[in-house]
Amino acid sequence: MQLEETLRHKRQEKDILLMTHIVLGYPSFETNRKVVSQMVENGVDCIEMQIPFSEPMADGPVILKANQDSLAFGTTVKECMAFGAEMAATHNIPFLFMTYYNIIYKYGEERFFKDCRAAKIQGLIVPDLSPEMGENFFTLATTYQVAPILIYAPTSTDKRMETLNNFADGFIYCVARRGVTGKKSSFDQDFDSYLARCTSATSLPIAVGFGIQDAEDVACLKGKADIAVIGSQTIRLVDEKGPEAVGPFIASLR
Amino acid sequence: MQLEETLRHKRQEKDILLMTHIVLGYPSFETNRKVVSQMVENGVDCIEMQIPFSEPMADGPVILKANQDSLAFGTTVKECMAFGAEMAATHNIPFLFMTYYNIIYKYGEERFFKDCRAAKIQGLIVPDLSPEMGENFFTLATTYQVAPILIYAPTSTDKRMETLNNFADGFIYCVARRGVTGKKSSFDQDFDSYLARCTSATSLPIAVGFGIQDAEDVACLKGKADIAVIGSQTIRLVDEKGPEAVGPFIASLR
Amino acid sequence: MDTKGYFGNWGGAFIPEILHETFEQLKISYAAARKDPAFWQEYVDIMCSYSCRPTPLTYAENLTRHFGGAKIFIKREDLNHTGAHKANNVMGQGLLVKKMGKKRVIAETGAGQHGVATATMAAKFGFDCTVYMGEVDVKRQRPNVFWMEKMGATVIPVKDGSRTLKDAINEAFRDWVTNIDSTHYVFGTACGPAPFPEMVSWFQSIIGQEARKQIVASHGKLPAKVYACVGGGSNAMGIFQGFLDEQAVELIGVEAGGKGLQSGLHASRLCGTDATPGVAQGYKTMFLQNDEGQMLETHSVSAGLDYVGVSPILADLWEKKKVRFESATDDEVMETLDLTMKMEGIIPALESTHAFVQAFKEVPHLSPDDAIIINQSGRGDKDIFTIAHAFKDPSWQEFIIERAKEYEK
Amino acid sequence: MDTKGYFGNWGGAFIPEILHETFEQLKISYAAARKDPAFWQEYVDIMCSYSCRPTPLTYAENLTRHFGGAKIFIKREDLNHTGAHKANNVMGQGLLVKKMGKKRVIAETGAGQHGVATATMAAKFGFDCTVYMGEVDVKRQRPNVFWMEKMGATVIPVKDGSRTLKDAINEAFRDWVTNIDSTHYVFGTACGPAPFPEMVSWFQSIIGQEARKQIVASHGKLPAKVYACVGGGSNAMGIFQGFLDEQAVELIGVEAGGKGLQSGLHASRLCGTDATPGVAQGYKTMFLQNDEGQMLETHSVSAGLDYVGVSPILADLWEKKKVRFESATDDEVMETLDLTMKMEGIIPALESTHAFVQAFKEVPHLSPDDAIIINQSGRGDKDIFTIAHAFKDPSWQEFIIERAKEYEK
Ligand SMILES: Cc1ncc(COP(=O)(O)O)c(C=O)c1O
Ligand SMILES: Cc1ncc(COP(=O)(O)O)c(C=O)c1O
Repeated sequence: MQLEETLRHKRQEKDILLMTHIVLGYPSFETNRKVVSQMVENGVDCIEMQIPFSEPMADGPVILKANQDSLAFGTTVKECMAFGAEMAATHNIPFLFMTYYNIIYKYGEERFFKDCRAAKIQGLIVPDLSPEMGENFFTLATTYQVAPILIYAPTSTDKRMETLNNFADGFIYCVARRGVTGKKSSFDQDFDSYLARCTSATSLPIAVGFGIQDAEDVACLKGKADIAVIGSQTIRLVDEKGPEAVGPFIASLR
Repeated sequence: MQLEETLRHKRQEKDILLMTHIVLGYPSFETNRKVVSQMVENGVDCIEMQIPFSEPMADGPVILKANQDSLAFGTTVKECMAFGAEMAATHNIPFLFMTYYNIIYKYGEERFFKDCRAAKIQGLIVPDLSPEMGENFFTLATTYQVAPILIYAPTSTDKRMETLNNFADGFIYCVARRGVTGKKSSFDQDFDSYLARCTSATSLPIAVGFGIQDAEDVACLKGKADIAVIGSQTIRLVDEKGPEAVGPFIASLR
Repeated sequence: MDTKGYFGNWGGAFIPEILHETFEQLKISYAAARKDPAFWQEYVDIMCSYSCRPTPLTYAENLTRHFGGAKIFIKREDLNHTGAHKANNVMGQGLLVKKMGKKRVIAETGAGQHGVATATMAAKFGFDCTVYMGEVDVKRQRPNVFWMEKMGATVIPVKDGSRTLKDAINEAFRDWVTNIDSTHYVFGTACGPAPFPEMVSWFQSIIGQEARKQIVASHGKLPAKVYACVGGGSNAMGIFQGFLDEQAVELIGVEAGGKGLQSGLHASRLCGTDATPGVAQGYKTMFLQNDEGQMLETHSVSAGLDYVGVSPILADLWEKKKVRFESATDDEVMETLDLTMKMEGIIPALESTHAFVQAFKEVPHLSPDDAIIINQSGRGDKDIFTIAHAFKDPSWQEFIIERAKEYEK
Repeated sequence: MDTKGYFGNWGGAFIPEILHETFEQLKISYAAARKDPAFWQEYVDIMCSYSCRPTPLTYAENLTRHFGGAKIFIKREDLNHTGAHKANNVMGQGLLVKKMGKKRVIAETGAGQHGVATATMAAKFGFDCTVYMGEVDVKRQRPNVFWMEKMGATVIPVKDGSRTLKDAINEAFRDWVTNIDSTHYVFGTACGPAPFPEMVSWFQSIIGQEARKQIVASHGKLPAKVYACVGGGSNAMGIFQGFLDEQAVELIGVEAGGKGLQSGLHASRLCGTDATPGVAQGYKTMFLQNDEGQMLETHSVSAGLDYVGVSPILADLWEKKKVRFESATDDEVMETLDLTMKMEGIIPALESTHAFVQAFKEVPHLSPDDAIIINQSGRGDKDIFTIAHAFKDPSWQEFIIERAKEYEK
């Protein structure tokens, strides 16, 4: 409940919120630290931190490579947990973990939730875990008050959205289009009616992600969604121009 | 009849006759000419001249290569016929042609016999033509009085020898062993009993060929056969030491 | 399979939400097909007229004499069109795709056999086809790549991760989530999210159905033991299903022992102690992974067994002790391949040879009244580059060098 | 075959006297086998359990639609163990050798298919095995050489003459006359001295027997036309024998047109005008030879059709106009191979593809009520070096170059 409230609160002050994404340990925790600062300073409202996994099935080439490089540098889940705690303690916005289910499963589900709770992580995005597969997970989420964020896709039926809504908390992550992260999306009429379906299927805030890359994209979402999610684009930016480029980029978005 | 008579006649003067073998056009007709002279001067009693064929199925590596090289130099059947005529006119011993059936078949059987007759060629050895396959051939042989020389092999039954004897003329060519031309034979007890079978199956003179390479081999045949056939050995000699080496070699054999 | 796609503690469907509907539809189509005897008949008919089912059960008289134990029978999946049991699965899924009205198929491939089979099926059914293949596998199985392309498929070398089968699977999923509407993902083995493990096993069960009838006809009774190699587990599931209900028939799955179970360079999930439960590639099974859940690199001389996971159905049978698991090392495989070629004139695929290794270890101890079946999942021709290389054949090396000279000109 | 081994004006047995007895014994054994229904049954049984007979008759739906004429059926000899119809002949002769009590077999081979088949049969029956293969063919079919050796055979590259099939045959005869007592020469096609042409055709007739039953079952009546490629003629004789007594079924043999019938670079004996009657390699037929009777060099992209002579039985059927002969050029073959792979997911051997070429030229002009059969004598996998080369596949070339670098180290 805490995450939803925080976001609703912020939303009253802004016509759209920004959520960004980083891959932990890529290119280093040191850079992650700088990037997060730049983001927070330039008005990002929420950050999802991806714990790298060797098999990031739902991610596109940019994030995939970041996952692999981070692991090659030796990043561990424990370090990620500690880094998450540090960020949550340092910056006054909600932090989430994004990762694949095996990371949590191997860490131990309950231990993972306990540690997230302790680290003040407010939500979890696990793209390969549905309510059906995650019974225990969703129970623990309630117990430990870490929001399980669920995903709507353009292929989700109304009925499916309803089901998901019953398990979701914090906000609903609406995937803008088919495909993996990192490619441009187009916000056409189909998209609008999809978003309308999303909105009417939940009372939670609506985030839209996948392929949002610039101010124009963000502008498109104003009035239709609560949160715009910038994913691969900042990773690309850091790769090409270093962490300092992130601040101005974020500032330009809204 | 003529060939048989000539050989019988010579045989009365010598304890064994020598027959030698050359491949026409190999290494050249000029060399053939020299080799034949050397052979005749040193007491060879009969010469088989092989008209080269591209598929000499029953010949070993030495003669096979000679066939192929001769053809590669452009040797034609017509040239061979002319050379045969020249030899028969020059030297006072019987000359035979040895070749595969296709050469005769393509030349035209009757024409071939006619030309052999005119060239004073006294016999023909065609290793891939049996009486069963050569009805016309054997009729023509009688008509044109060119002796069809047939082959006995260690695998021939008594009955088979009898059959062959009915078609053979001139002499019987007894193959000393299994295999193709050019390899050493051993003249053991089996060989003796084989030769005894050959002798009792025909009244024609008996030639023994395949693997006869030196005076020792020839000596072994004395008293058991009428003719010793020296095949690949002289070709090897010419290849290695030139035509001049042939005379002394022949002289040393008997 | 329970309603959630589990077999005991294993399986499930851990998939991105975007695939949810696709899986719902797939489950419906599969259930309908499974209920409809006409579908199975159509499947059998096409396998008889396009491939050469029933594949023979060959009595290996010389090997039997050599080992002096039970009679050795070999189930000849190598005689299938495209040379492996993979044909069964792809033709079955092809029929299903036709019924679902999709026009494009994608596939992952390790050894390349499943890729070739899928490309072949796509040509036959008129589907567009894209095959994902780890870059390492592209290199070791180039001839298969060539044939896939010639059959009209697009082969995409995957350069991520360990650049082998598991990475090809990830990449195929990435394609699928992008092109769900038009595309069916022809999963190549009895792994992946439900209903794939069960569905693939169902199509492969034709092996066991035939083998059971054939062994009774030839030998007069059921076999004592049945051996199959286990990569993902589809050929093993295929033949095991013919005998699962028989207590008296022992089923043995043979995994890739690589350089040895102690070496860390292998792909043994169910035998050995290196694997632990995990969830990846859409399903839960025993994975070769580190303590944090990151998948490890695996090793096998045979690309088709070189995989981190294993069929959840086999994991369940393993846990319930209904199937025994063993492993064969690369060296054992080469030696056994040599023996089998020389004694029977049969060339098993390197994958299949793993099953032969374990069978040959055990057969001398069995009674001559008994019989065993080895499932020869594929033929070794496809492996010529690997096999000739492993045998260090000098004229092969010369030949390759000479060919290369022609191309370098 | 008459008592002298002739078929009309063709055939006979032109053999060195040393082989006379061996041939007498062979003729007796063959006659006995032919009279004995149990022998044929044993032969069929082994072909069913070791190879996968009956091989399917595949309906090529896509190609049929593409050409819009008669229904195209493909007889799938490619699915035989070892990948070609050659398996039929060798297993038959193997059984005969067993009955004759000999312990060693020799064979000639062109494409290598017959060599692989013989090596396989020898492994299965426990015979020693030596295979003669022209040096040129060794080069173009190295994978087959590798497998023969692995199966325990000795492969001897023949360096005489044109270093192709005919020279391998001569060399095999040379071995035979040396080792007659222990050795049987497993002739690979329906050529050579009697009784080989008839005996090989008899074993291959299993193709036609099956095909006739299968086409009637699938199509309801006999086919309008039957196509087969013709090297020595064994696969053609095999399928033709199923239909020879039917006036209404036209039989078409397709020879290697190489670079074109006018180019001199081909292997067309019965179509075209370059061949003349002759006697070589133990039999009388139409040979590609010069006026003096010296055999010419032949050319074909497919090693298995690259031969100077042709079955005397086919020469007779040609003379009697019971079989029509056509040719296909190398270029046509590559184009048709491409089409067939893409449309049906089937890879015919280069040899077999010749039959496809001619069939595709004629099928559009036939009625959709009719059917044709193409005999797919073998699979194209074995030809990868030739096919990848002919298609100038750049990644194949790169792959070979890279491999070579490893070996040059
Ligand atoms: C011939 C062969 N056998 C076995 C396998 C392993 O797969 P599975 O365990 O699914 O049968 C493969 C995989 O490519 C294969 O090609
Ligand atoms: C696949 C295939 N088809 C055809 C042939 C030609 O032989 P035949 O004309 O005897 O069938 C060969 C010979 O090697 C072959 O390998």
